[in-house]
Amino acid sequence: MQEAIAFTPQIDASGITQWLWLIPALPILASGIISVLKQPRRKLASNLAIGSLGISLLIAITAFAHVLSGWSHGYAVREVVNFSWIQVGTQPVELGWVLDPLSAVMLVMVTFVGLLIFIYSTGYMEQDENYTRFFCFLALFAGAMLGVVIANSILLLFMCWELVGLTSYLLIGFWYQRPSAAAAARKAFITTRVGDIFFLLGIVWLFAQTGTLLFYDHGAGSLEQLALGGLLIHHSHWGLTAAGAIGLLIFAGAAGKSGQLPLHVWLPDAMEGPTPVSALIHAATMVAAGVYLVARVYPLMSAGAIAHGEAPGTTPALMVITWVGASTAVFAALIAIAQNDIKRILAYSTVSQLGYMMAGLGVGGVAVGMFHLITHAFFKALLFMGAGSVIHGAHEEQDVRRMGGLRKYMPWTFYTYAAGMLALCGFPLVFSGFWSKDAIIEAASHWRTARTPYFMLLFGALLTAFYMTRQVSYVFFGEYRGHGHAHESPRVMTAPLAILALFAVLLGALGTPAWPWFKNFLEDHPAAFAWKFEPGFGGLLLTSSVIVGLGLGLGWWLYGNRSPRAEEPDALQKAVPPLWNVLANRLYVDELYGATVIAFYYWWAKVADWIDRDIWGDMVATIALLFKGWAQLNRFLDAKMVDGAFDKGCEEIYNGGGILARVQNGRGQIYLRLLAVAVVILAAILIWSGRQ
Amino acid sequence: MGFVFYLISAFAVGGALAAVLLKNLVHAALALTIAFFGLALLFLRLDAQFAGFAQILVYVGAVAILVVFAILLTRGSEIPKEGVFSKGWIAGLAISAAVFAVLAWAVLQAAPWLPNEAATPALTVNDIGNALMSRYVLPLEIIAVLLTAALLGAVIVAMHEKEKTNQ
Amino acid sequence: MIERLDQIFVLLKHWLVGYLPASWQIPVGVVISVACIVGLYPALFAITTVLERKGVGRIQNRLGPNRVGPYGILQPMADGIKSLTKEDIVPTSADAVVHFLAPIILVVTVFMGFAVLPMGRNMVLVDMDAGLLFYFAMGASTELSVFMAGWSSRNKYSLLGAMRGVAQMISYEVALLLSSVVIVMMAGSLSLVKIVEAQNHYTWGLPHWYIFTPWGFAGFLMYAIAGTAETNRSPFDLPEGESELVAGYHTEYSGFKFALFFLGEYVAMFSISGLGSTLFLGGWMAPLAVLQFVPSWIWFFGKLFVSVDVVIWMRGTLPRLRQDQLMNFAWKFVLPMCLLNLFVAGLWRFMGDGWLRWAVCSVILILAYVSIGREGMRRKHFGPRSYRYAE
Amino acid sequence: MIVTPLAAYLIVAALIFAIGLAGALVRRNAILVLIGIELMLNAANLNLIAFWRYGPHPELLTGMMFAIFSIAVAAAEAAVGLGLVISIYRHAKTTDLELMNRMKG
Repeated sequence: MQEAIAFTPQIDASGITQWLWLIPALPILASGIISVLKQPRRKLASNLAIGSLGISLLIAITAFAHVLSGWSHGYAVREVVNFSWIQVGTQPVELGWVLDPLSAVMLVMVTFVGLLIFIYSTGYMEQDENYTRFFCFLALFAGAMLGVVIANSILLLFMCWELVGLTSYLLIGFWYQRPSAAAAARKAFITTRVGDIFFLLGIVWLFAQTGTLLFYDHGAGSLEQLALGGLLIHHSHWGLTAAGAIGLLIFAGAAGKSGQLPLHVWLPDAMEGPTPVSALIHAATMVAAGVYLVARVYPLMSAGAIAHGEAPGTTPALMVITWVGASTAVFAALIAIAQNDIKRILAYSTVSQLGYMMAGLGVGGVAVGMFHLITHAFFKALLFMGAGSVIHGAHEEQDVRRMGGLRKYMPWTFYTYAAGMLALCGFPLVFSGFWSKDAIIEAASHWRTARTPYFMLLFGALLTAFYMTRQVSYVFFGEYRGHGHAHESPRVMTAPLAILALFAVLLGALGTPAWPWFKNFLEDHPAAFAWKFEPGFGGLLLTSSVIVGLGLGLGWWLYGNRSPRAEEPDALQKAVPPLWNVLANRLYVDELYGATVIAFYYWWAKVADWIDRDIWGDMVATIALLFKGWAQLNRFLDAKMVDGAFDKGCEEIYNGGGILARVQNGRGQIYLRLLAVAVVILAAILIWSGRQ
Repeated sequence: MGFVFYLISAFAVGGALAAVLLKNLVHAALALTIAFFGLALLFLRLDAQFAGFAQILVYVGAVAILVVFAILLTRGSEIPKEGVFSKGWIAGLAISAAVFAVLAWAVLQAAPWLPNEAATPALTVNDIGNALMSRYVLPLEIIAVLLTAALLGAVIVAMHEKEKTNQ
Repeated sequence: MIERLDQIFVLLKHWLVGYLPASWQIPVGVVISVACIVGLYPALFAITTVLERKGVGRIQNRLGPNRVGPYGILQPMADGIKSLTKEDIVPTSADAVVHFLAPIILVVTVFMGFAVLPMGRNMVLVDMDAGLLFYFAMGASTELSVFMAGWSSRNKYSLLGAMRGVAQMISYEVALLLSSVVIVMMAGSLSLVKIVEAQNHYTWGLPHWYIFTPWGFAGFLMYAIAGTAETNRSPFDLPEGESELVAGYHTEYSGFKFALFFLGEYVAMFSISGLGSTLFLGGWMAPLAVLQFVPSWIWFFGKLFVSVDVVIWMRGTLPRLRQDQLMNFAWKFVLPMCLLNLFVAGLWRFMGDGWLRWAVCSVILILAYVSIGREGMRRKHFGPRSYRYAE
Repeated sequence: MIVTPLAAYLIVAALIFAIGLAGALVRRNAILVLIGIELMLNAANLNLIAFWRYGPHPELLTGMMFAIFSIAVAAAEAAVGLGLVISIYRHAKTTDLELMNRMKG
C-alpha cells in the first residue's frame, strides 16, 4: 500500500485498451450467430465458439503483456475507457471498461480455461443432439463473464452479472427434460437472485452517495480517494460507515454467486448440468465472479482501514467476509466428506475453496484471495473435467462407489486427476494449491482481530485432504465395481486435462513467499526476489504440510486400496455412524430452510388466519354487542323515534347495497358510463372551484 | 375565424356523427375515415404537416382497414334484428351530452385567457426528426417495443387455436 | 435558349398568369398546373394502353389491336367512346352510394400523388416539406376505394378480389415505405425536390443517382417489386386474376366507372414509376453530364416511360403468383431485406468514403439475399408451384 | 398568422370526444365501441396539437411529439382491440356487448 503511492498511476487509455471491448464482444457475437444456425451445423457452431474465444485469448494476452510492461517500468497501469450510454433526464448513464492488473490476470485466466473447456466439450457433448444450443449458451456465458471482468461501471458489471446468472440457469437446466435438472436450474437462479437484490440495493446506494456509476474515472470514480472519503464521513450505528454498509450489500451479491454460507445450497445441485458446464461455470469462472467482485470493490471494503505493517487493517465489512468465508470453508468441507456423487464432492469442495478465497480477501487483501482464485480455477477445472472424463469412461456413472480401479483403465485421466487432487489438497512445495492456500492461512495467522479463522482454515485444509483422498481411492484404486467396461476418453478430452495439470503444478511458482511475484503485481509493488521471511513462517509451512499429510494419511488409512461394494456402508460410517449421518444429510441445511423459512410462512399464514377469525371476528362481535346494548338503552329511553330511525337506516343501507350490486353487472358499457359520470362530476367540481 | 375552419370542422364532426349513428357497420367505418380525414385537415391547418400526414397514413391506411376487416370477419356487415343501440342508450346519450357540456363549459370559462392567435412556428420535418432522435429517443424506443409487442399480441390473440387449424 | 426550352412550361404558365391581377395569380396558376396534370396523364394512359396491348401481343406472338386507324393507333379513342356510351349497370343488391364513390375516390387519391412529384426543373405543384409522407398517405387511401368497390357490389368475386387487393396492398405498402426510407435517410429530407437535388451532381460525367450504390440498388429492386404489387400489376395481379375471380373488385363495374378504375390503375402505375425514378433514378436529371442540354422534363418522362415499359414487359413475361406465395414473399423476403437495407444504409453513412464501404455493404446485401432468398424461401416450400388436378 | 382562436379548436375536440363517447356508450357492437374510442383518442390528439400550436414554446415540439406517440399507441391499441373482438367472436359467436355479461361482480 505505502509503496503504491510512489507509483505514478497512468490513466490515459492506450491502443489495446481501446479495443478491450472486443474480448467479451466476440464470444457474444459468436453465440448470436450460433443461435441462428440450423441444428446440423454442429462443427461450424463449435468452431465459431472456439475461434472467437481463441481470438479473445490472444487479445487478453496482449493486454496482459501491456500491463506487464507498464508494471515492469514502474507504472501502476490502470487504463479506463468510459462513455455515456444514454441520457436519463440530465444524468448520463455511463459505462466503461478498465484494464488493470486485476482484470488483466482475470481475463487471461477466464479466456484460457474457457478455451480449454470449449475444446473439451466438443468431445464431451459429441452425442448430444442439442450441440449447437450448448455452444451458443457456452459462448454467451464466456462473453458475459468477460464483460464482468472488464467492467469499469458497476451498472455494466451488474448487467453482465445478471447475464451470467441467466446463462448459468440455461446451462444448468440444459437437459431440461430431467425434472431434477430443471429444479436445480430454478434453485440456482432464485438463490442467486436473493443475493442480487442486496447487490442492486448496494449499487443504488453507491450511486446515490457518490453520484457516479464508474469505478475509476480520473479521480472522480466511486472507488477513488475522493468518493471514498465522502463515503467515510457518515458513521451510522454500530460504527458502520456508508462504505462498509454498501460493501456488505455488494458482498451479499457476491455470496450469492459464489455460494457463500447462507446461499450455498444451489451450487451442489447445479451439478445437474453437463460436466463441462460444471467445470467452466461452477468451478473456474462464474462462482469466482463473486470473489472477483469483492476484489474489484476492495477499496470500498477496506476503506477506512489502518494497515499495520505487513497485514492490512480491517473493517466491519472485511470482518464479515472473513468469518463467512472461513465458516463456509469448514462447513462445505465437512459435507464433502460424506458425499458419494463424484461431482457433488467436487462441488462442495468448490464451495469450501471459495470460502478460502473470501477469507483470503478478508484477511490478506486482494492478492491473496485472487492468487487462490487463479490457481483454484485451474486445478478445479482440471478436477471437474477429469471427473467428466471418468463419468464418460464409466458409462455415465456418477456414484464413486460404483467405480474403482480406473487407474489401470484410464491412465491419462488418473495422473492428471491426481495432480489436480494434490494441488487441491495443497501438497507441499510442488503444487500450486499449497502456495496459494498457504498464503491465505499465513495471512489468517497474522490477522489481528481473531485467531479462530486461522484454526478453522487449518481444519478445513485437513478435511480437504481427507475427502479428496477418499474420493480418489474410491475412484481410481481397488477393483472396478461399475457396470460395462471402462475406457479412456478421447484425446480431445485428455489433452486439455494434461495442459491444465501442467498449470496446476507450475502456477505455484508465481506466488512463493520467496518470490511473491503475483502479490506484488496486483498490489503494484516492484517485484522483489527476497529470502526475507517473517518469524514463524517456516513453522507455518511445517504446520500446513503436517496437516495435509495427516489428512492424506487418514484418508488412505480409512479408504486406501480396499474396494468396498456399493451397498456396504462407508468406512467412516462404520467408524462413527452418527457423524456420518449428519454429514451425509448435508448438515440438514436444506431441511433447515424447509423448517425455518417455509415453516415460518405456514406459521404466519396460521397466525393471520387466527387474527382474522378470532381477533377481528371478536372485535366485530363486540362492536355489534355494544350497538345492541346501545339500541336497548335507546328503546328504554325513546323507543319510537330511535327505533324508526334505526329501521329506516337499515333499510336504506340494504337498498343501497342492492343498488350497488345491480350496478356491478359485468357489462363494460355500464362501467364506462359510471366512469364518464365520475369524470363529469369531478371536472365540474374542479371548474367550479377554479372559477372566480 | 376562417370559413375554411368551419368547413373542415363540420366535415370532421359530421363524419364522427355518421360513424356513431349509421346502422351498417361498414358505412360507419367509412364515415370514420371521413372523420379521420377531417381531423388530419385540422392538423394541417394547425401547421402540423407531419402529424397530419401521419394521421392519414396510420388511421386511413391502417386502422380503418383493420376495422373493416374485423367487421367482415365478425359478420358485422349485416344489421342485427334486435337493433344497433343498447337498451340504456338514452342514459348513455345523456352522459355523453353531460361530458360535452362540462368540457365546453371549461373551455368557455377559460376562453378569455386562451390565446387567440400565434405566430407560425418555423419548423421543418427535419426538426421533428432530430427531436425524435435526440430528445425523445427513449420514448421512441419504448414505442417501438410497444408496437412490436402489440403486433405479436394481436396475432396471437386473433390466431386460430391449434386444434382448429389441425383439423 | 436551352434554358428557355428547359423551363418552357414554367415560362408559359407565368406568361399566362401575368395577365391577371396579382391577387389571382397564385390560385389560377395552381389551377392551371392541376389542369395540366389532370389532362396529361390520361393522355399518357391512352398511349400506354396501345403500347401495352401491342407489346403484349408481340410477346404472346400475335398482332395486337390493328383495326382502328393505322396500326390500331386510334384504339384508345374507340375504347373511350365505347366506355362512355355504354350503359352504366349498378346491381340491384349493390350499395349504391359506396358503389358510386369507390372509383371516384380511387382516381382522386391517385391523382393527388402527383402534387408533390417534380416533373422537371421547377416543375412541381407544391414542394411540400413532407412530400414523400404526403405521397404515401395518399397511396394508403387508395386501398379504401378498392375495399369499397369490392364490398359495395355484393358479389363474392368482387369481395374476394377486394380482400386480396387490400391485404396485398397493405403488405407491400410496408415494403414500399421501408425501401424509400433508405433514400430519405441519405438525402436527409422528405421533400422530393430536395431528394432530386441531392442526386444532382456528376463525377467524370457520370451521375450520382442513388441506384448506383449497393443500398440504392437493393432498395430499387425492393421498390420495383413492391410498387408492382401496390399497383396490382402482373405478376401480382391477383385481385383481378381473370382465371380465378372474374375481374376482381371491379367485376360489377361497367361503362364509365369501369373506365375510371382502368384509368386509376394506369395512373397509379405512372405515379409509382415517377416516384421510383425520382427517388432512385435522379428524377429529371440527365443520365450523363454531356446530355444536360436536353430539357429536364424529357428526362423525367423518358425514365417514367422506360419503367412503365419494363412493367408491361414483366406482365408479358412472368406468370401470376399464388396468394400464399405472394404473402410469404412480402413478409418473409421483401420486408427483411428492406430492414437489412436500412441497416446497410446506416453503415454506409458512417463508414465514410473509400472502397471499403462498397465492399462491406455489397457483401452484406448479397449474403442476405443468398441466405434469405435461397435458403429461407426453399425451406418455406416456396419453390415452383405445384398443380393438383381434379379427378 | 392564423386567426382561429384556440377555443374553437378545443370546442371541436370536445364535440368529437363527446360523440366518440356516445358511440362507445350507446352502441351494442364491440367494434363500434372501438370506433368510438378511436374518435376519443383523435379528439385528444387535436387538443394536444392545438395546445402545441398556440403554446408559448412550439419549437420544443412537446405537444406534437405527444400527438405522434399517441397516434402510434392508438394504432397498437386498435390492432390488439380488434384482435380481441375477433377472438371473442370466435368464442361467443357474437360481438354484441349486451350479451357479454358473463363476468358479474
